[in-house]
Amino acid sequence: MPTINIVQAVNQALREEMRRDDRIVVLGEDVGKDGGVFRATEGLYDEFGEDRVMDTPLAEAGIIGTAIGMAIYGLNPIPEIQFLDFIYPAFDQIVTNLAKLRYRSGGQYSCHLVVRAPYGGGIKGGHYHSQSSEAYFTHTAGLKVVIPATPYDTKGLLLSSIRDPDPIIFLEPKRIYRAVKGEVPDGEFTVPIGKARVAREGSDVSIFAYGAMLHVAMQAAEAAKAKNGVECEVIDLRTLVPLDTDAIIASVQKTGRVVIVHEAPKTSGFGAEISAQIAERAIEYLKGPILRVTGYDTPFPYTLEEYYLPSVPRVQAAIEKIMQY
Amino acid sequence: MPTINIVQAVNQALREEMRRDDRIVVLGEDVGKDGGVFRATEGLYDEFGEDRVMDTPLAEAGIIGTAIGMAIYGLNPIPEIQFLDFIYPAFDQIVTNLAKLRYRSGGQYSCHLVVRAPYGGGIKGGHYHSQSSEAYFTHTAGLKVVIPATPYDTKGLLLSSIRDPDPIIFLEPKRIYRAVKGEVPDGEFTVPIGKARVAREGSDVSIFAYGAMLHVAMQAAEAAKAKNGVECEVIDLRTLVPLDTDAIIASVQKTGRVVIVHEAPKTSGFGAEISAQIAERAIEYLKGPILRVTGYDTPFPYTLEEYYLPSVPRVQAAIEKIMQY
Amino acid sequence: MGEQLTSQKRFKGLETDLSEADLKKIYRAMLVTRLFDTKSMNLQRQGRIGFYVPCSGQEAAQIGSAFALRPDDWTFPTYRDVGVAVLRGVEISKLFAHLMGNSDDEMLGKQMPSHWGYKEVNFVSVASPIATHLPVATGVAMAMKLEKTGTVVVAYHGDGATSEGEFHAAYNFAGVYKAPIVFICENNGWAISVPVARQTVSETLAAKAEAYGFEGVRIDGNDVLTVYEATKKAVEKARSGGGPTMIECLTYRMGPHSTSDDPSRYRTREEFELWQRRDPVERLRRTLVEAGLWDDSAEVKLRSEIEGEITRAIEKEEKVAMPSPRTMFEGVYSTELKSLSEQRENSVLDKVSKE
Amino acid sequence: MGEQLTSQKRFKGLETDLSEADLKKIYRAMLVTRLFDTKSMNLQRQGRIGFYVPCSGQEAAQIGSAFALRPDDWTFPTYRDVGVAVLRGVEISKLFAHLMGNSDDEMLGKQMPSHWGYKEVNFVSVASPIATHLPVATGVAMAMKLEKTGTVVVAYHGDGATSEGEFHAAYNFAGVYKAPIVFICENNGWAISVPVARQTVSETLAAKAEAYGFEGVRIDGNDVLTVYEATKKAVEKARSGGGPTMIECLTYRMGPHSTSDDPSRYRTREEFELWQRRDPVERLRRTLVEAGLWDDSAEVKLRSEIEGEITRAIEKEEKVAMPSPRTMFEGVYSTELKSLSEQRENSVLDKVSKE
Ligand SMILES: Cc1ncc(C[n+]2csc(CCOP(=O)(O)OP(=O)(O)O)c2C)c(N)n1
Ligand SMILES: Cc1ncc(C[n+]2csc(CCOP(=O)(O)OP(=O)(O)O)c2C)c(N)n1
Ligand SMILES: [Mg+2]
Ligand SMILES: [Mg+2]
Repeated sequence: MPTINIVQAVNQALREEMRRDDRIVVLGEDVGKDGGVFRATEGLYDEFGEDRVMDTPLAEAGIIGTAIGMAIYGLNPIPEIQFLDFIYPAFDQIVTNLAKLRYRSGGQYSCHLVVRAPYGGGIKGGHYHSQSSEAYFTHTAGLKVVIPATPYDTKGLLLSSIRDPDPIIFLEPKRIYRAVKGEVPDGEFTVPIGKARVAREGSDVSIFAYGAMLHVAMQAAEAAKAKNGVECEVIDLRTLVPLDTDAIIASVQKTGRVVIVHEAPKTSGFGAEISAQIAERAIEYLKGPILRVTGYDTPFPYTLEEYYLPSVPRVQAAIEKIMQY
Repeated sequence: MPTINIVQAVNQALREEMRRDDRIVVLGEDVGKDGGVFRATEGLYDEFGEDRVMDTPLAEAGIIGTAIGMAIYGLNPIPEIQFLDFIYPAFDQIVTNLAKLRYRSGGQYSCHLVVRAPYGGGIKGGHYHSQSSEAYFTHTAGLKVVIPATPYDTKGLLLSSIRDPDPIIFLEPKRIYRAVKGEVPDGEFTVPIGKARVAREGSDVSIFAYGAMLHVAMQAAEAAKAKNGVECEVIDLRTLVPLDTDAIIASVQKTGRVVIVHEAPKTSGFGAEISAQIAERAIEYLKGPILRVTGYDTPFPYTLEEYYLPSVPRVQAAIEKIMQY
Repeated sequence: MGEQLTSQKRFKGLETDLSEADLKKIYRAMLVTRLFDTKSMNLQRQGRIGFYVPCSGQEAAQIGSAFALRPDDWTFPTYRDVGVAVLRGVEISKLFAHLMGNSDDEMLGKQMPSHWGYKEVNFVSVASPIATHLPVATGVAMAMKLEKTGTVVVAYHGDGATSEGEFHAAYNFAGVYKAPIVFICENNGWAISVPVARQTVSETLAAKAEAYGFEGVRIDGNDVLTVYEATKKAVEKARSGGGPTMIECLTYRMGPHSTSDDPSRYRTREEFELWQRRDPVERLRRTLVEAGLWDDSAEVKLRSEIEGEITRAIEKEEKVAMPSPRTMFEGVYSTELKSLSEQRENSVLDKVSKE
Repeated sequence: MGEQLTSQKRFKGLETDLSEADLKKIYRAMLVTRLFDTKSMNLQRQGRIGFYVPCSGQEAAQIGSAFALRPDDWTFPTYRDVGVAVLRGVEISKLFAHLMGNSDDEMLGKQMPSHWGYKEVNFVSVASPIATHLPVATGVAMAMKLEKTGTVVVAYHGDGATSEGEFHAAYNFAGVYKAPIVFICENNGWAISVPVARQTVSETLAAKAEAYGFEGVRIDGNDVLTVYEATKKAVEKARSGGGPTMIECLTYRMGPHSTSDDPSRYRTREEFELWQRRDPVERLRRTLVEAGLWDDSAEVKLRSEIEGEITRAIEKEEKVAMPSPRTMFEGVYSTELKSLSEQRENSVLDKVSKE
């Protein structure tokens, strides 16, 4: 199998699916001629033309709003938001229309579309090119939220998302767009939405992570094993809504110790929901507090971003702490 | 002391503070001549004139964006968003500017302003006149989030908020705007931001609530006492950011049993953060799972709203459930 | 609709190519709308429905424009566009079912009253937040263009809506993509209590279209035939690839903003009376009478026919049960999420207590 | 700035009321900006700073407009408006401190490079999201009007920014409240890879101002004197209660969008060369030479002076330490929240590992 990176996996999924399904339209800022500022849509404009790969005006409410319109008319639009930090002008479209159209119309209308956006820190992007605002979307009933961590899952989950009848926020961890490589089959395959993946088996501590943090969690697990002989189980959540609570609870039942890792600020981050699910369903299995290793409750800083992002030592410290209970 | 309701408390706080501080400017849709669709700004236009009570064009991004500008120039603006459901066109202004201006400018600029908005269900407002989206704001570092539940706190917290140097999202539980009355002193007094209130003492179960749900929690506590002799402690959080974790933990240490009540959808609602704080800081005190009684993970329904909102029987059922552990 | 005829000025005092049947169809729709509106306000006052957004005074703008469309064209209404629904053929009983939020409601009781949507007649489900439907409407028009369907979209909005950022995005995308869309701006002078003069200092609202590279026209929105003609022209242009048009219809809402509003707080009696004299329904009636197409007995007959229909519709719908509490969990996603099934299964379906 | 002189046409080929000192001050600022820009691009290429947004080609629009202001007027720049900072008197070393994100940085290293802000010269802190500063700028102008300060705001934005909803809100509020604000639209033809023709089909960007009830003018944005005159006029109008003006400056960014961009993917060599011939710095230099105010030796001297300043500033700032990790927790609120103090106290301040 060819080895590719995450941005190539996105590109491959889009290209292959656009060949199969001519109702797919890609739209966004600089997605056409330029191929996207991260090159995720590279080559699509040349292959599919400007009707299917549209460089739009600079207005996210227009991008997502018109995509919703195309979707309810029967097309299969895939809007790109250049950085997740720029999605807020479209927040009203997302909360008001995208999430609610099916419900509010009594099922008469629905919007089948995938909003793609690179997210997260690690590229020295400061406040506005680093945000992880997945929690907002998970709190918006009607949306599904998908976040891959590997090239394989990126392609498989993106294909599933494109075929899913519900609106999906598909967040791509841009920090590892190129850094993480892996084997990805050419051609069609899907990864189901709503199923977590056991990225590493272990019996002592359960670490829940997604996106770029999955890899930090994996490194911390290896480090903890090397240093303390602790066996961490690392769960790659893959989709936050729907959340694979079965996988979470199964792991907690096994280990009794929990560390949750995400980049977003701590307060009301998605880690809180994971924690609350565990505290609701499996508290009797817990051997100690539920720990969260997250971004801090500040805007995302520039110079100090490497201290802001959860690091291997920070995750390790949490592992050591929970092992002491 | 005079007995007034919540919307009168808002009105009184605004009027008194505008008399004291002529830098205060109120702006929003229909806040002037009409006195606000809930009459919260009644009489202010006549008393202070159109320069200080501005009926704006219909654009929330303009309302909050220009308020930010006025604030950094030294005025003390109090924008009103007619219903919290309509704040999303201003979401970019809130996340990008309001929350981050101080931090991003290295402290050179700051925005001292209070965004007022009626929120929550219970007025048969359907999807778009009922939302409780406080969790979004609690996840946005740089904002404070204040939610009163009584006329006294409404006035006292609003005055504190107006004098606070940080940007504040002040959410008014519209369902009880008129239904809940209480004694409120004329003239100046404040209620500190960041301090919860023990609304009812009890030793068996801690119920954490805010806004209109405080009253549901209180009724459920009384009902539980009457039916099962259970003594619930009810904590009115009053401010979500900063959160009074000391009060939360103190109560949990006392009771060992937790029920959290809010109207917002469950997934990633603020209840998750409360739960996670407890699971992090006081898990050893818990006698059973942390339960949440919340709105469901659907858009806010119209005909069935009375089934959607946490009700006394729903809270009671949670109390009974947790008492069985 | 709008069947073409050869001659003009066939009726006394009337310049139109509409047939007698067309004119009567339009008048009927206007009268149905007016009577429905009056009745719905009363139902709300009587506590039989929870809320209502009246449209009296704006029937010409709504029905004149909608009459220029084909059934396969799409409409994006606001809460106020009852006339469009009526003209497009939505049964009155369905409208009441929605106002009551009962099990017959096409929205399944999920939305508050006046938030209609009828896919069968391409009348797309309303959201309360102002102007949010406009980018979506443009998107549908863009899709129609890509699919070369030859259909068009008509999107309705108020004067207040022109201030929102989503209006701007929608109009700009429509211009850039030359989307087959016609924007009908029902300028009724007020956004709740805010007059147009405080909404914008643009000379006209129609002038705003130029900022997006297409034509805006301002017309007498209380003259149904003028509205029809202007829309027909714009629709033809859109259909033949000429791109969008904005039509600013000068009109007036004769009632309150909604059943929650009291316009006497911000509008003068004189203003109301002035516009009452411009009542669009009465105006068409007079025109038809003058043209010899209508008389008092026809009027009496039509009114009682419509009133009968309305009464029967209400009677029917008031007997229909409310949706069962469990339906609240349905339809959030294409298939129910497990988390939501759990919430349903664990739910204590008791009503909230009233303070 | 902009001291008034009585006569015009005092210099050969030059219609201006600016003094020789003014002209030289403008030229110096333009040259400082150009050399700073060139150097910053190099620093990024060498890995000595992380990111940069170049402004070469747009100096005339930036500096000509800023020269029309008083120190107590406020400016709302974009990431690209280095020239405005330079003209307003920000020290070069401060600009480099920001690009390095070190402890000298006025932004305390919290923002990514090119996100300047200098309160001392009323140059308000930049955010990346396009057009979000515009409503804020209008709000400042509204406050100035309410406070009757006689000051004005100049807000800068690009051609792409005109598509955002926040542009719409800002312009509309400015019009409605007759706010003392001048919008300088630096139309450089491109929003990253998207040409203006795909941004809008409005005939000009200046035409958009009419939708908000105020004047928009399109000018040659590469002629610093034209920009100055147009801005002066607009500023005077704003100052005397005449409300807002939009000035569309036709210009060109001669470099990439940012150090992350490769314009050869979407722009032609010919286009670049055409605009290179219209280089605004070179153009003013030629004008000054023709007017007998400048010559090669003055040029050589000025260049080496500026280059020396730049070199010394970089040397100085490269020695300054980075802010300490603990500062990351500071300045979110007026006083630190307890929750954040706890986070700081419990923090393991180790760097993240690099994949
Ligand atoms: C985004 C948003 N902000 C505020 C409101 C509250 N609101 C409801 S209708 C209305 C006025 C709308 O005026 P206009 O667009 O002229 O339409 P009209 O009601 O006159 O038909 C306002 C402010 C809303 N529904 N949505
Ligand atoms: C809201 C938002 N969307 C997208 C971007 C990504 N982006 C950065 S600059 C830019 C183009 C801006 O073009 P223009 O306004 O013409 O300014 P210029 O860069 O040409 O000076 C885009 C799309 C952004 N910064 N903010
Ligand atoms: Mg109106
Ligand atoms: Mg540009």
